[in-house]
Amino acid sequence: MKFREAVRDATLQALESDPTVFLIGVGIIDPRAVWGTLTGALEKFGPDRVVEGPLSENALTGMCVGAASLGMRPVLIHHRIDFVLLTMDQLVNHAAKWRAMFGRQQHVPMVVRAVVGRGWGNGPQHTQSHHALFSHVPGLKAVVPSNPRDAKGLLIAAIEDNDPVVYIEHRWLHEDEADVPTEYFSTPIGRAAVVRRGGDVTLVAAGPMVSESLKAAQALQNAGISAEVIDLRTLRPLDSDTILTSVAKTGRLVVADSDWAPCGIAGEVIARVAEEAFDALKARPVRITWPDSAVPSSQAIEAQFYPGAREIEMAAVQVCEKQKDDFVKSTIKHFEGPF
Amino acid sequence: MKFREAVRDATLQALESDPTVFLIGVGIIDPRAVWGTLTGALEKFGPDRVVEGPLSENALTGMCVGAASLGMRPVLIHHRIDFVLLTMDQLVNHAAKWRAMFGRQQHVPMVVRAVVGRGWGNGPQHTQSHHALFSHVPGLKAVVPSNPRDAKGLLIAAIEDNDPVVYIEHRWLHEDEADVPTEYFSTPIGRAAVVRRGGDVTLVAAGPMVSESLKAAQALQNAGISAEVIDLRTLRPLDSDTILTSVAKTGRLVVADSDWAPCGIAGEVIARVAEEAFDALKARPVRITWPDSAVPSSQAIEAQFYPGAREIEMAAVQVCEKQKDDFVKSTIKHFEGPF
Amino acid sequence: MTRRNALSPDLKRKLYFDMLLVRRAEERIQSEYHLREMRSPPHLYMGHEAVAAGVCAVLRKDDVVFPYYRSHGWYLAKGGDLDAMMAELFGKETGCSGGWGGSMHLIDLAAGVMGTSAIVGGTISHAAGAALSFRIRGRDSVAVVSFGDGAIEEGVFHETLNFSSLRKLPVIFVCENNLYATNTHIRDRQGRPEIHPHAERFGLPGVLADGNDVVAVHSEAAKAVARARAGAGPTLLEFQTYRIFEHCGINEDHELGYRTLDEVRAWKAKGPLEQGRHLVSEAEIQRMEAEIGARIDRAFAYARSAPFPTSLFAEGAAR
Amino acid sequence: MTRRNALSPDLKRKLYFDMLLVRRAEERIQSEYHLREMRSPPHLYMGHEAVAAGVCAVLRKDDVVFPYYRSHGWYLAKGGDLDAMMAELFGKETGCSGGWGGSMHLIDLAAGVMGTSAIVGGTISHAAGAALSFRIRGRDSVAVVSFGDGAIEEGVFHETLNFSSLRKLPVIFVCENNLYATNTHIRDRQGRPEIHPHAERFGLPGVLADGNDVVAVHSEAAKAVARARAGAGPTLLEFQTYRIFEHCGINEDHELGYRTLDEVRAWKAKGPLEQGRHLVSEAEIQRMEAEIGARIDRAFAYARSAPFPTSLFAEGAAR
Ligand SMILES: Cc1ncc(C[n+]2csc(CCOP(=O)(O)OP(=O)(O)O)c2C)c(N)n1
Ligand SMILES: Cc1ncc(C[n+]2csc(CCOP(=O)(O)OP(=O)(O)O)c2C)c(N)n1
Ligand SMILES: [Mg+2]
Ligand SMILES: [Mg+2]
Repeated sequence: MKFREAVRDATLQALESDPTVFLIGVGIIDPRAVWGTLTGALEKFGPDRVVEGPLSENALTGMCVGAASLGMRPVLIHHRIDFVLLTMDQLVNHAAKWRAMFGRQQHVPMVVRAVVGRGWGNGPQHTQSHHALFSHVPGLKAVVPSNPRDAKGLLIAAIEDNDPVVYIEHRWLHEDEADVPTEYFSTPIGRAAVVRRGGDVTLVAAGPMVSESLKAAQALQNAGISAEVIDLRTLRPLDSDTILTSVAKTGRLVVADSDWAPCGIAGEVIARVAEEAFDALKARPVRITWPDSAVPSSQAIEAQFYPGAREIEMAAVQVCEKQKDDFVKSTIKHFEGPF
Repeated sequence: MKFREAVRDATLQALESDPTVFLIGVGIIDPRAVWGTLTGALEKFGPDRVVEGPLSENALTGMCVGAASLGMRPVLIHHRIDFVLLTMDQLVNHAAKWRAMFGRQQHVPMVVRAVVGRGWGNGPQHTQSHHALFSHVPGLKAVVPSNPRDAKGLLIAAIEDNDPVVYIEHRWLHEDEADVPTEYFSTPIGRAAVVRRGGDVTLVAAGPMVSESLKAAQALQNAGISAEVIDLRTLRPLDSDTILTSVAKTGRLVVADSDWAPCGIAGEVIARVAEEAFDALKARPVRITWPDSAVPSSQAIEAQFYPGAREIEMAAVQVCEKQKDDFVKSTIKHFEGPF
Repeated sequence: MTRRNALSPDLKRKLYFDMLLVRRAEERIQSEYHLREMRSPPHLYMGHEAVAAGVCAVLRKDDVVFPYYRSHGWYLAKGGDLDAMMAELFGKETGCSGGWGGSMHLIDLAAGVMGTSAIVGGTISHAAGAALSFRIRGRDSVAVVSFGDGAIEEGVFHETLNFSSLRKLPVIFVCENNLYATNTHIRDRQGRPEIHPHAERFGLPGVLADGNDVVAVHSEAAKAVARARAGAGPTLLEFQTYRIFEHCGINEDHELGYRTLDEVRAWKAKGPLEQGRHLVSEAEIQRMEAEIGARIDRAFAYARSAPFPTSLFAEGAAR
Repeated sequence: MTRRNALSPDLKRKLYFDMLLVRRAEERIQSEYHLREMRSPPHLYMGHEAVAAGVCAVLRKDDVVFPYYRSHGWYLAKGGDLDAMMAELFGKETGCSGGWGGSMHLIDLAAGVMGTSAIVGGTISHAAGAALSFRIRGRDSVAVVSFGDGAIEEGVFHETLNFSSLRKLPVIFVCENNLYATNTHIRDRQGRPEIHPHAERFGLPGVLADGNDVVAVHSEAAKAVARARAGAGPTLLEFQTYRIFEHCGINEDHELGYRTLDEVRAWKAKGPLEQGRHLVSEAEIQRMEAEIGARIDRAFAYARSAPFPTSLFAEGAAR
């Protein structure tokens, strides 16, 4: 099943199994059905549960807060996460506060499903990630699936969760294919996954950087370095235990994030490890993140923007000094990336 | 001069010296004049340069982007930084992108001056800091004055800067008093200040946590620990050099931040040090931040919310193991805080 | 429908009682605030009482209200618990929000008082969402949101009116136009300082009425609620009223100079209790004063003796 | 003022030429897009040409326009450099935005084309800010912003109208109502699907005109600009027009089913070039086609041969 089909699968099954679930968003009844992730939803569940919204993201978000505070489970869909910036007041000042501010009598079980764009000159305003912003705020949860199975399981978990959850979906992954259980299931929020075992270095990533990390781990193996790869899956609450356990074993850490570095999730992972597993660290931890720049439109420089497997691999080799010489032999041949 | 008088001083001098500077915001012509920080501005410069805005923060922010892109230097004033969340689309998708997105032909010299509330049961929606959100985004700058002198110098620097700058003003500091030059001067953006010299541990802080760190340093001295205190002053771009130089000397790091930990500025400081000065670190770095919670209204539990000098002191002692025993003697007597 | 002469004696008593309860409760807050036991910023409702009392009198228990931060009147008129409200102002564990919200964040789910926001316009869209949930669930409840004349300057007001009209949602928008946002007059903020005309070009009715005349408020609210319940869609009600004391706090404020003492006096003269005086007899007022006084005494005693919340972390905060 | 018969021959030629230039340039983009050299999402203006041409014909060089992402027409009609525009679509260093923006982010400061946004409604408030800056500096320039029928659903549209009316700012709001937002019809998005009535209750004039009749557009724009320049304040102009090709991309899209081929054909029949045909002679059109063809050939050759930007970091990105 493809990633986008898994999103659809989760959506239709949630609508099917729980009458309080409804979809709302700008352009969700478009015949293109949000890259096919909603195909058939309108026909099956009708305009009361597949609610086309005007171009009023802020009000739609507040409506979800209101509906959720009366027991509904809205799923608010954005074609780009950049548009969520119009709704930060409702997400951060309202949805995130509702449970605490009223002495835990209220809760807001809503999902904001937002797509991250990339490629074909989408430019500075249609390619941001912003998962760090949501990870900062108590009262919000944030998940980032890296594969079709989690795309389904995490979306169902987000819909079942009683707190507001931001579900960050990388369009880049839409065509990825994998086995996905056809039945209704959920992937627990707040738990990272060790997706590859290794003993020399821990590679931590989320979303699209997971497959890059796995590619890097493969290349590292050729260089005689055994890398463990952790898929965070949830950014808030962050699963420190899984990370700390791994670093306790490897003593080395490389964190790859498809976002800017300052106050980002990669820095958060490093800070936690430095604070809580300092003695286990054998080498400096390293971040692989975006350059500190907007995403350019031109294909010529966009190619220089996104780091990938090679940058992760090179960083891992550097923190595993002992193998550095092997590395030069084993990987220099295919290291011709921009930086 | 008091902190709030220094803000006023900077504002009036900037209006005086540069005809492209104007003020805009909700309730800025209120007789209370934003806690006296604008007293006399309207009378002196009139309604075209002291522009009362309707309750339309998003539009006001976009108007500042438009005016700035035509060469004006708007200063947008918010009584609470919580309201800035209504303007994130204009700040992050527009102001922060304008220079890069048009090949550096455009720039947006605007200032967002936002006040952080605290105390008297202001509650979850009137007490947030959010400086981490602005520190995350390339194209924005963020400054946080900790004293009257910087309140003036950084505000003038922000107004003179050619990029959008978020000026974060802690109301808690409004009554603080210190000598401030009466002439027009600016404090460079992007440079931290070493406000106390010491050799055993580096205490990094910003805004209201600077005085707490200085108090802690005083108490640590009695415990035989010599603490160096760094006032970040600018959160973006962060002055790594000053921090790294200090940690290279002390080998120990405690970062205090009046904000939540995840993806916050304290974690960013620790991540940079861990990445760039790992070998210099003699002990685990420590964050002193807010609990992972909304700010409660009730005075009974609000008192448990804000960490201060004692928490910083205790953390510093912990990272300076050798002195731990002295510590117990020297500080246990006045350590009766909530945590 | 409820033309003045058609009001039942019970309804007349209820309308007056609810206004008087708010007035006396806030007067007590005023007189005891200096004791520094109530430590949250109070936005007094005094002067607006007829709006909450008149609207809530036509609502059912299963209808929900989304008051704004100036919420004491709505909380009480919709049937919120007075003891829990005072305990909240005192920051106590038994407060209606467990001490976490304070005066700006009252809630009483049993009474249909939904959470209030300190962000201007913050709950306008929440009410439309509640109305949408009634639609999806096939219920005939209605949602009511109150907000000031400043809130309509926030884009979300217009976004929400549009969607509510498009979907004919059972929601009623109640604007309490007291002429000022904090201390700035509406004519310094709005190109055309009238609220109700905003409804019409979204395709919903906009109504203007004297917000200090509880009978007029009740009558317009009754029409709007009937319309919403019948599935005919939302209504925008503009009620002209006036805030007697400072925007936030317990004092008079004409000395600030943004409004004159004469203006305040003129509005006080046509205040809701003054205009509503005809609804009840002298003897009834005596009885009401006695009952209300006793309730308020009890509520303050309750609030004073109630325990403070003990731990931030017990409430779920993580270290 | 410009009643139809009052248009000078030069003006008639200019209006038609500007529309034809946009049409032909976009047809070339269409025919060469498959070569995958232009890698940014094009929102074709074809069908809307009369709006940009008619409005820009009344503007001075020192007036500024804030087009939305469907900006090719505005960029060219206001005098933007065609070579730099094509180089931008090709992602080249000599593009009008240095290759950083692409089709959605054109700019030509010399011509008064301010930066465009890919966020719906993103520059509506920018134009008001520009107008405010003219006011503060005592200039008599005007600011014009264009946006679609969907943009008026964003709160910022209403916030900006209110402030602009309050301050009588020299700004003109041009709504290009093409009935659809992406593929959703206006009647599925708005409670009362008309744009111009939104102006009146903020206290500014709202005008409706045929956006495919360049003479009508020019005449309404002239009145609005004269009004703004005279200090009498803003105007909202609603121009009814129609997008001929898909929302984003180069193809027809009736097969998606959200609109019919008949609807598209009917609108094409009353398209801006068809309606404007009377403005010029056959011979003039021949001369124009020749000149325009040559310009476009040159622009594409220029764009093709221009260098790519070489380094992300040269442009100031930090590692
Ligand atoms: C979004 C936002 N902007 C500004 C404020 C600060 N503020 C609090 S109340 C208020 C005035 C609101 O006036 P109005 O809506 O007329 O209600 P009133 O207080 O007059 O009843 C303002 C500006 C806020 N709380 N939220
Ligand atoms: C704030 C925001 N929401 C949603 C989108 C996605 N989007 C891009 S164009 C568009 C439709 C806009 O329609 P309209 O304003 O009528 O302009 P048109 O494209 O029809 O000319 C949408 C929804 C966006 N870019 N920005
Ligand atoms: Mg008011
Ligand atoms: Mg349209």
